[in-house]
Formats: sequence, C-alpha cells, structure tokens
Amino acid sequence: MSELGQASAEAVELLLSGDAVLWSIISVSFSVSLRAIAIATPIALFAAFTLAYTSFPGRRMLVTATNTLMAVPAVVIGLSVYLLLSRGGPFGDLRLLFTQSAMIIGQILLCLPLLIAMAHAAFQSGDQRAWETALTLGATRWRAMRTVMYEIRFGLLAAVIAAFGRIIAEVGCSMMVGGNILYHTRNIPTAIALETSKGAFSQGIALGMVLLGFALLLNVALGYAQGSGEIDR
Amino acid sequence: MSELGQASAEAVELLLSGDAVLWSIISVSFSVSLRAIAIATPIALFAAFTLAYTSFPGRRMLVTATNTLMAVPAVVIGLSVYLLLSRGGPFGDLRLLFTQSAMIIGQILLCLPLLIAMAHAAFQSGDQRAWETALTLGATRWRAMRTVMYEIRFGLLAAVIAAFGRIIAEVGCSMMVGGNILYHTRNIPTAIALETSKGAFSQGIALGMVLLGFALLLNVALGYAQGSGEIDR
Amino acid sequence: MSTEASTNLIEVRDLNLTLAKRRVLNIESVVIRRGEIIMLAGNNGSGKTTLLKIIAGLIRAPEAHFRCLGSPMNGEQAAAFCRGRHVYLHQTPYMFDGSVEDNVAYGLKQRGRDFAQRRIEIRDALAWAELEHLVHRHAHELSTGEKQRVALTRARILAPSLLLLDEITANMDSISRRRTYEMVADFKRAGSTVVFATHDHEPLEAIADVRLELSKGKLAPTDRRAAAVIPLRRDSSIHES
Amino acid sequence: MSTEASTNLIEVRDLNLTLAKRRVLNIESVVIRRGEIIMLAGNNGSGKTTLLKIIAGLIRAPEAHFRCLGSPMNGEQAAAFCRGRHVYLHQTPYMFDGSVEDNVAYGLKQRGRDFAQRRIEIRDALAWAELEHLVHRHAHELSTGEKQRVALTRARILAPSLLLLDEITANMDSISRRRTYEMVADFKRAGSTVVFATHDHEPLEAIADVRLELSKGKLAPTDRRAAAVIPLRRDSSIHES
Amino acid sequence: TTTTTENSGLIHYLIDAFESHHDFEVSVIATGSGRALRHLANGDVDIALTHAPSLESELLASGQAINHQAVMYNDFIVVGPARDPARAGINNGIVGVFRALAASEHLFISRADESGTHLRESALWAMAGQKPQGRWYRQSGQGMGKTLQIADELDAYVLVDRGTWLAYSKKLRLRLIYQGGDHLFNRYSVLSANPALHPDTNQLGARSFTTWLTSSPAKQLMRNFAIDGHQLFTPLL
Ligand SMILES: Nc1ncnc2c1ncn2[C@@H]1O[C@H](COP(=O)(O)OP(=O)(O)OP(=O)(O)O)[C@@H](O)[C@H]1O
Ligand SMILES: Nc1ncnc2c1ncn2[C@@H]1O[C@H](COP(=O)(O)OP(=O)(O)OP(=O)(O)O)[C@@H](O)[C@H]1O
Ligand SMILES: [Mg+2]
Ligand SMILES: [Mg+2]
Repeated sequence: MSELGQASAEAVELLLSGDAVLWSIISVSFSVSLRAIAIATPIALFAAFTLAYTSFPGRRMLVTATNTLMAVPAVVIGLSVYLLLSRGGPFGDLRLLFTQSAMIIGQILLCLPLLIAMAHAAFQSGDQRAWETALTLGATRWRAMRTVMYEIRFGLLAAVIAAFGRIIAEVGCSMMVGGNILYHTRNIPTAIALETSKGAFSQGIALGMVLLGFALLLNVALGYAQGSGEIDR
Repeated sequence: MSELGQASAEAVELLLSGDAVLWSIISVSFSVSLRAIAIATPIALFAAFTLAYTSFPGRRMLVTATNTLMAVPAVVIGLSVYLLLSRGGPFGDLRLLFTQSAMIIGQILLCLPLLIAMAHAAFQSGDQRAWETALTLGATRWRAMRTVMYEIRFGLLAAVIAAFGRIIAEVGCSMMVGGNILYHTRNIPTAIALETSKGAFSQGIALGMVLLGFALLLNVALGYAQGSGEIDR
Repeated sequence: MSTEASTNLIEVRDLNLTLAKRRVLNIESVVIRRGEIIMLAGNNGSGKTTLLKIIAGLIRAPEAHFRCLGSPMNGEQAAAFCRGRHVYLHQTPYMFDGSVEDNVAYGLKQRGRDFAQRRIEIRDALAWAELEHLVHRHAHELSTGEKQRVALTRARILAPSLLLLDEITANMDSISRRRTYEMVADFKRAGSTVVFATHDHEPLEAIADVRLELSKGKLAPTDRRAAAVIPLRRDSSIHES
Repeated sequence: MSTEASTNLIEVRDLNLTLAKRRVLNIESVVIRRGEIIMLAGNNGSGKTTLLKIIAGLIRAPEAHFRCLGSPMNGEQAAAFCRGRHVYLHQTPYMFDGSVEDNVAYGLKQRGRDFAQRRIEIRDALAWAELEHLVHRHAHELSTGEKQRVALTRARILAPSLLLLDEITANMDSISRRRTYEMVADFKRAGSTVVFATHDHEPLEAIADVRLELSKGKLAPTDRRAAAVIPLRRDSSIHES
Repeated sequence: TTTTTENSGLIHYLIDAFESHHDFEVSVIATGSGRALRHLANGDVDIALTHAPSLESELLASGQAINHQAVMYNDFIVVGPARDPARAGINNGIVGVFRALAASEHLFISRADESGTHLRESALWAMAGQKPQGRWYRQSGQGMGKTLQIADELDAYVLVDRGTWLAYSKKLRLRLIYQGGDHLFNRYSVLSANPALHPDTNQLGARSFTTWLTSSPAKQLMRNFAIDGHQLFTPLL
C-alpha cells in the first residue's frame, strides 16, 4: 500500500511537471470520449424521445433491444468495428483503424444503448402535461420536445454522466480499435491495462486516480450547472 | 464475414449439444452477475432513496462522488480488490482471490455507483406526493419508501438493467480478480478476451452473440413483467 | 388553409372515442361558433376534459369528422390545425421549471415576440391577475390556486381565437374567480371564443351563450340562448395566432 | 405518550415557517378541538395547504411548540406523532399506480386489516361514494373529479380521529359535493374532527363549528360559534388508529 | 509485437535507437502472438515480432506473410512452490519433469491461450505422453505475467519464459524448478505483411526495420538489455 502512495505521488509529480507522456494519455482519453458523447447524445435523445412519445409497431421491441444491447461487451463492439475498419473490411479504405476516429466510433456504439435506455426512462417518468402545455401554447413539436427535455434535464444529465463514465473508463474496445499506440491512441484505461499487464499495479491505480480526479472536476462543474438535485417541489 | 457466420453456427451447435465448456462459461457469467446485482440492488436503492429524500450536510457532495465513481475503470476496481484479497493483502486469509466470490465483490463495487446514480435520478423525478400520501395513510417510513419505489419502478428497473449490462459485459475486473480459470471463473467476457488474444475474432463475436441471446431472454422476461413502458397516464 | 370568416370555428361530427377499451365519448355533433361563450357542464367522468383536449388538438379522434374554419378535415389534420391555435388550460395546470415570468413568457416566445415587448405584455398581464408580487418566484413553489391563476395569465396573454378552460376556477379564491369571469366576458367582447368546463354553474350561466351538457360521454340537446347579455363587437381585432 | 381524553387534539404555538427564504406562516396559536368541524378559509397563497400539512406531520416546523393530546412536543416529535394519525388529503390527490380498489385498500393494509375484511369495507366505501363502477379501473385513467372522490374514499375508510381536507370538493360535481359535506357531518357525529380548507364558503358554513381565516400567513381572530347545528355524540366510538 | 518484448521494455529500447538513425516512426501495438499475426494477415500492421514458430510457418506457407527473420531467443523455465511438492526439480530432462507434474496432480496453471508459451507447453505434455486434465490442471487464459501471479497465489507450477520470470520474480514466492535443454528454446522472429495482398502497407519501413533488427548494432543493444544484471534476450546470428 505504501507502494501505491509512492506511485500516486509520482503520478501527481509527473502531472505537475507537465510530463508529455502522461498528458498525452490524459488528453487522448478526454478528447476521444468527449467527442464520442457529443455525437451520441443528440442521437440518443431523439431516439429516446421517439420511443417515449410516439406509438408505432415495434416500439416495444426496440425498447427491449436497447436494454439488451447494454449487455454487449465492449470488446465485442471493438471486434465488430475492427472487422469493419480493417483493411479487408468494407470500410478498410478509410484507413481509420488504430486512429482516434476508430475509438470514437467504437465509444459511440458503446454508449448509445445506455444513453437511449436511460433517457427513455427519464422521458417516461416525465409529466405528460409538460408536452401538452408546450404544444397548446403554440410550440412546434420540435420546440415542445426541447421543452420537455429541459423539464427532465436532471434525468437526462444523469444518463449522459453514466454514459460518459462508461466510455471514459472502457478498455476493451479502445484497445481493439485504437491499438494503444502512445501519443496517438493510448488513453488512460489502455495505459492502465498496459501497466497492469507489466505487473506495475501501483502505477495502474495511480493512473486510475488521475482519471478519477479529472472526472471529478467535470462532475463538480456539471453539479454547479445542475443545481442541488434535492427534491423540493 | 463468412467466417463469422461459421463461428456463430458452431457456437449454436455447441450450445445445443450441451458442450460442457461453453455451458460452464455461460453459467459462471450469469450466476456471478445475477448474484452481484441481487446484493448490490437493495444497497443502492436504499442509498439512492436516502440521497433523494433526506437532507444532510454533504448530501450534494455524495451525489457528485457517485457520479464521479461511475468513471472508475473496471480494471482499477479489479486491481483494488486484487490488492485487498491477495495473500499479502488485508483479507488474504480468506483465500477468495480467483474465486467467484471475488468476482462478485468486484462486480458489486463496479455497478454500485451506476445503480445509485440512476436510482437517484429516478427518485428525483418521482412525485413527492406519493411519499406524502403513503405516510399520511399510515405507512411507516419503511413501507412508504417501498411504495415510492414501486411507483417509480420503471426508472429503477432501467437502472438495474443498465447495471446488469455493465457487469455481465465487463472484462477488466473479472479477469483481474477471477483469473479467467476454466470451469471456475471463466465467464463470457473473459472467454471473449481470450479468443481475441488468440486472434480468433470470429469466435469472440460468436460468444458475444451467445451473451446477447441470453441477455435478450432476460429482457423479454422483464419486459413482460414491466408492461408496455409507453406513456399513457 | 382557408381562413374565411366562417361563423363556425370548429364542427365535429361522429365523435366516438375509446380509451383503454372504454367508450369515453359518443357525440353525434358539436359546433363551436365564433364569439360565443360556451359553458360545458357534466358530472365527474362525463368526458368534459376529453372533449376539450380533442378540440385543442391534444387528443386525436381518428374516426371523427372535423370542419375547421369551414374546411373539412380528418382527425389527424384537425389535431395539427387546432394544436397551438386553440389554447387549452389543464384542470391541474403544469408549471414549467422556471419563474412565473418565464412561464407567462413561454407562449409569447413561440410567437416570436421580442424581449422588450414581451416584458411589457407580461407585466400588464400579471398586474391584471394581481400576481405582480410573484413575478420572480419559482413556479413550482406556488400554491395550487396561484398556479391556476398563472396558467390563466399564460394563456390569456396569447389572446387566442379559442380558449378552452377546464374547471380553472376550481382552486381560485372568490376575487380571482370573479376576475376570471370578467375576463371571459372581455374575451367575448374582443370577438374571441371561450369554452368553459365547470361545476360552478351560476356565475357562468349569467354570461354564457350556450350550455353544453355532457352525460356519460353523450351530449344533451344544446340550449342555445340569444347571445344577449354582452353585445357582440365584431369590429374589434380578432387574434388569429 | 399520554392519550388522556384531552379536549384538544393538537395545539400549536409560535408557528413561524420560512420556505425558500419567504415567511409563509406566522401564527401565534392555533388549537384543534376534538369533535369539531373547522373551516379553513383564506385567499390563494394565504398558507392553508402549508398549515394543514404541518398538522398532518408532513412538513416540519422546527421552531414551533406543539401539544398533541396534551403532551408537549417539539416540531420533530409532533411531526412523527401526527404522521399517519392525522390523515391529509392533497388538493390535487396522488393516485398510486394500481386499480381504484388498490388505492382504497392502501391505508387499510397499513393498519393490518386482513383481505376479506378489507374487501367488504372497500365495497361499502365505494358504494357510499358511488364509485362502484370504477372499482377495477386503473387509478391513473380517472378524471380529475373521480380522482378526488377516490382519494376521499381512501382517507374516509380509515376513520381517522383528525381528517384534513384541502379543497377536496374543488373538482367534484354537485352531487359529490353534497355527499362530501354530509360525510363531514357524519364524521362529527362519530366524534371525529375535520379541518376543511375551502373557497366555497356557504355549504360548509352551515355545519362548521369554527371558522379559521388565514391571510398572508396570519390567522385572524377565531370565530367560534356554539357547536349547535349537529349535536355532539360523545358516546359514539372514537377511532384512535 | 508480443507483450513480452513490450512489458520488459526491450521494444522501446530498440525502437528509440532505430528511430534516431532512420526516418521512420514505429507505432507499437502490444498483444499476444496469435492476435499480432492476425493483424499482420489482415494487413492492419506492417510488421510483427512474435514467438509462435508453428503459427508463423502457417502464415508463411499460406502466403499471408513474407520476409521471415529469426531475431533473438531466450528460454522457458518451469517454476513452482519452493518446497517442490511434486518433486519435479530432481528430474533429469524436461520430459521427466512433466511426467512428475502429471503424476503428483499438484496444481499446474496453463496459459491455455494458444500463445507461443502455451503452444510450447502443449508440445511438452505431448512429449511426456500426458494428456493433462482434471482439477489440478487450471487454464488461466491470460498473459504470462497474470498467469505467474495466479500460480503464485495458488502455489502452483507454471511454464514461463525467462524474461517475464526475471521481471516478476522479485515479487513472487515461486522458485525456479527446472531450466535448460533444447526443448525449452524460445525463438522470436519478425515477419512482414505480404504486399501482394496488401499493397498499401509500408513495405519500405518494414524492410528497413527488419534489416536493422538483424544488424549487428541492434544485436549489441539486445545483448546489453538487462534487468538486475540478467540478460533477457540473446540475438540470433
Ligand atoms: N416549497 C415552497 N417554497 C416556497 N414557497 C412556498 C412553498 N410552498 C408554498 N409556498 C408559498 O407559501 C404560500 C402559501 O402556500 P399554500 O400552498 O399554503 O397556500 P394556500 O393557502 O394553500 O393557497 P391555495 O388556496 O392557492 O391552495 C404561497 O405564497 C406559496 O407560494
Ligand atoms: N387515458 C384514459 N384511459 C381510460 N379512460 C380514461 C382516460 N382518460 C379519461 N378516461 C375516462 O373517461 C371518462 C371521461 O374523463 P374526463 O376526464 O373527460 O371526465 P371529466 O368530465 O373531465 O370529469 P371531471 O369533472 O372529473 O374532470 C372518465 O370516466 C375517465 O375515467
Ligand atoms: Mg375533467
Ligand atoms: Mg392550497
């Protein structure tokens, strides 16, 4: 355990000294995952809204499918993306394999089911009168959708935070399609996996703490934005 | 891709022929994750309820902490549990490392933040009058809590399904503390990781599909239990 | 869409609605004429709310036949036409998460009013409703009656051609009720139309032109009196938002 | 806890309540006597709901002094004592996700009534409220007035010693209103106590013993008339659930 | 490349030297030999450094890889509990060791991941005329380091390459049980992607890296690379 303390101290020292390797790993992590979540969120919100507010044949089946897809292992998504992007695959000519773009694609696929399912739950628990009130006051369906989203923003934000947590911490898919290449596609989780495979557990945990530290910063910022989150209606 | 079709066909054949290895892997997966979720859920529900329905100093900090902890990589949790359970660690004498118990502990820790955060969001979006009505009609606080949970069960179920999806598909922690030992601690995700490391990608995806198939069964069953999930209040 | 000055705002024929396998409405024909005050009476569960929501375009009646401002429409078209044009007030109003001012501003924003103009209109409307002291309050903190009054202000400010009021005086105190009835009369004077569902018959009967009586989803024969009490001023502006 | 036959069910002194930094209640003293019908009047936002919820133990008033059935208590203790003993009916009632029967059964279950007994009591109560036809309906599908009547039945069946009614007739039709006022009178006959917040003064004034008037969180001097209209039958059973 | 060369640090040590003399940038993807060769066959990488002779020859035979060059070697060893409860260490020759292990039914951890090490282990069991199965034969399905740790926790025997052993031995209680002999020889080779199948691979880079790896300066670097004074890899001529 003292070894762990030492590794953490070293990690903090490296952080502060602006160590290029460490900072590149961190920036790959956050730049990839933030871009993935930025692309996935609007898609998921729209899909979840459609599932909750419209009625069409197969709607219920889609909900079940979304719930099921949450159980796809990251590495299977990684494999699938790999097979699609690999030179022999249908999108091999794009030369995306082992790039950040590939990681982003993988992470989008990874977080979509979670985002859709949780956003759907949030829409469902919302008050139908919000939708009706918006429409009757002259909002277009598009505006009314945004109004409803604003009303249930706590639930939606929780979904986005959960999805972000899933992809920022994910290793199987990033490893598979990113390749863990230093300065290019090595992010914190794949770096941790590497340290761990070397038996350098303390370094692994120290990296984990660095990740947590930055996630905390992000959450504190979001927390300020979202208000107290206590029930006081 | 035809290779993938062949691997899937083989997987189905093995399933149907009652292949001992495949069935042991599947049963390890589901028995470990179902037990983990069964233990984690009541704890998380109680914690989420407390966060939503009581006011105490530090409450808001705890919410932020929970949100942050969703970003802990599985392998870091795996490492921490490993260090606790290994011979040199504080709980080494229990000899739990590389057993299913260790996997269960790891998976509980892994899904708790997600469960708490999503359940908290569900409680927040619930109607405060449910709580008041239950109390004024003579329910104890304990019963009133269960009533409120019943009222928001869609949201809670979505949380449980998401958490289950996270741990049934998770590889980093199970690999670390379970050891991927055939017939003992090899579950579907670690088996997929193994196939992948061999370069047997198709077999990996086929196993992923087996996992999905069983997850689908579970979700269809839950879907019947939960009703349509359409807004019709 | 034809906006010719038809005297009928909306006509519905063969209005049969089934919800959760139960026949909720079974109305042969109902007509809302421009400039009338219509009182919608009926016991609990007789279908008042459902009928108002159909006229507001919030519930679809796929099998009914509509005629909006003279144009024939099916259920789908009528819902799209009515939505946002006919303003419906919920029996238990929903307040958007924001201040009272935000709530009152909502509809004006949808109509593209600019900030300065909105501000003035909102202050005036809140002053009328004697809610000025609540302008910066969070709408979720209001008492039930206050919510109802804010919801009325939020709808009234839009000056819709058809206002659908669902027992909105239920939780109001006596002063606010009186003011609400005055507003209804004002609306009529301005050429607008109001349908008012209520259980308090007396005050409304004094100003209503028509009384519709629902009973178990069926409409009793209409009692159409001469629109006498308040003179109809057709010259005043008709807001066709 | 002393349950001596104090004539005062509950007394509150120095009731100052601040919500969201706004002084909502500022009451020197309020007393609820056993067996009385108390009418709680006051304009929108005057604090009726808040006062009722405090007496129901649903909102804590930490700085006030309570005396429940004669025993002095602080805000925390009083809330715990009142909760579940004094039954509060929301102004806009909440229906549990289930049938009308499930909803009415809820309180009885908490009191440990067995299934067969519950069934009979529920049928009787629903028959009284003329809601028998709704017994298997899902409570979320009900109309607003129907919900209010189910909520009243759900509370009434518990025969609480103190019933706190928050404008519950607001959305009821005239028959249901009349029946509700009859029930209040019945309750008094059975020795129970009712506090009734309302904006419909006339019907209640005929049977109320006391009229409390709230204005901006302050209580006007109490108008306590001789409890004359309905004779108080002290011998009848007093339900002290 | 295989994980062993990255985990020990050798590959970066070599690449730094290579990049300082050449105009190429080398990106490293560390993974098992099986997967590394699979990437190569798919044309997703230009060059692979692996230690799985049988897989390598398969790939060469089917034309999915070209330009095979042996680079260096180290050796496998058997490690196990210090008490040596199976009395394996007293045997002469690896065949005797494996027979003793099977006879004692003391816990043995196999990587069972079709890695170079696992393929060698299987070959050794076959030579010993054994078909290992039963509760004593546990399959970890993981990398070398992880498997060593499992063996350590469970007091089990395991076949391990010397490089990993040197990197981990300080933290472990396991002891060296047996070493030496031709059957424990562990060869690392480079292969390049076949430009006929994947014309857009970087053939020039692959060729110059291969040439450099087998050059004498690179060999000197390999000889110099050591952990705690133990040389990990020996270059092949
Ligand atoms: N949670 C809260 N936060 C802040 N202010 C509140 C809160 N709840 C109520 N208030 C304010 O307290 C005052 C009294 O509210 P209350 O609901 O008790 O009024 P009421 O007499 O029941 O009115 P009504 O007749 O409209 O039901 C109102 O001005 C209301 O806006
Ligand atoms: N979504 C629904 N599903 C099933 N039945 C419904 C639904 N909505 C309303 N109903 C039923 O339709 C009938 C008419 O309801 P509606 O709300 O229109 O009545 P109302 O006249 O407005 O009554 P109130 O005076 O109580 O407001 C009621 O019996 C109600 O239970
Ligand atoms: Mg209604
Ligand atoms: Mg009130």
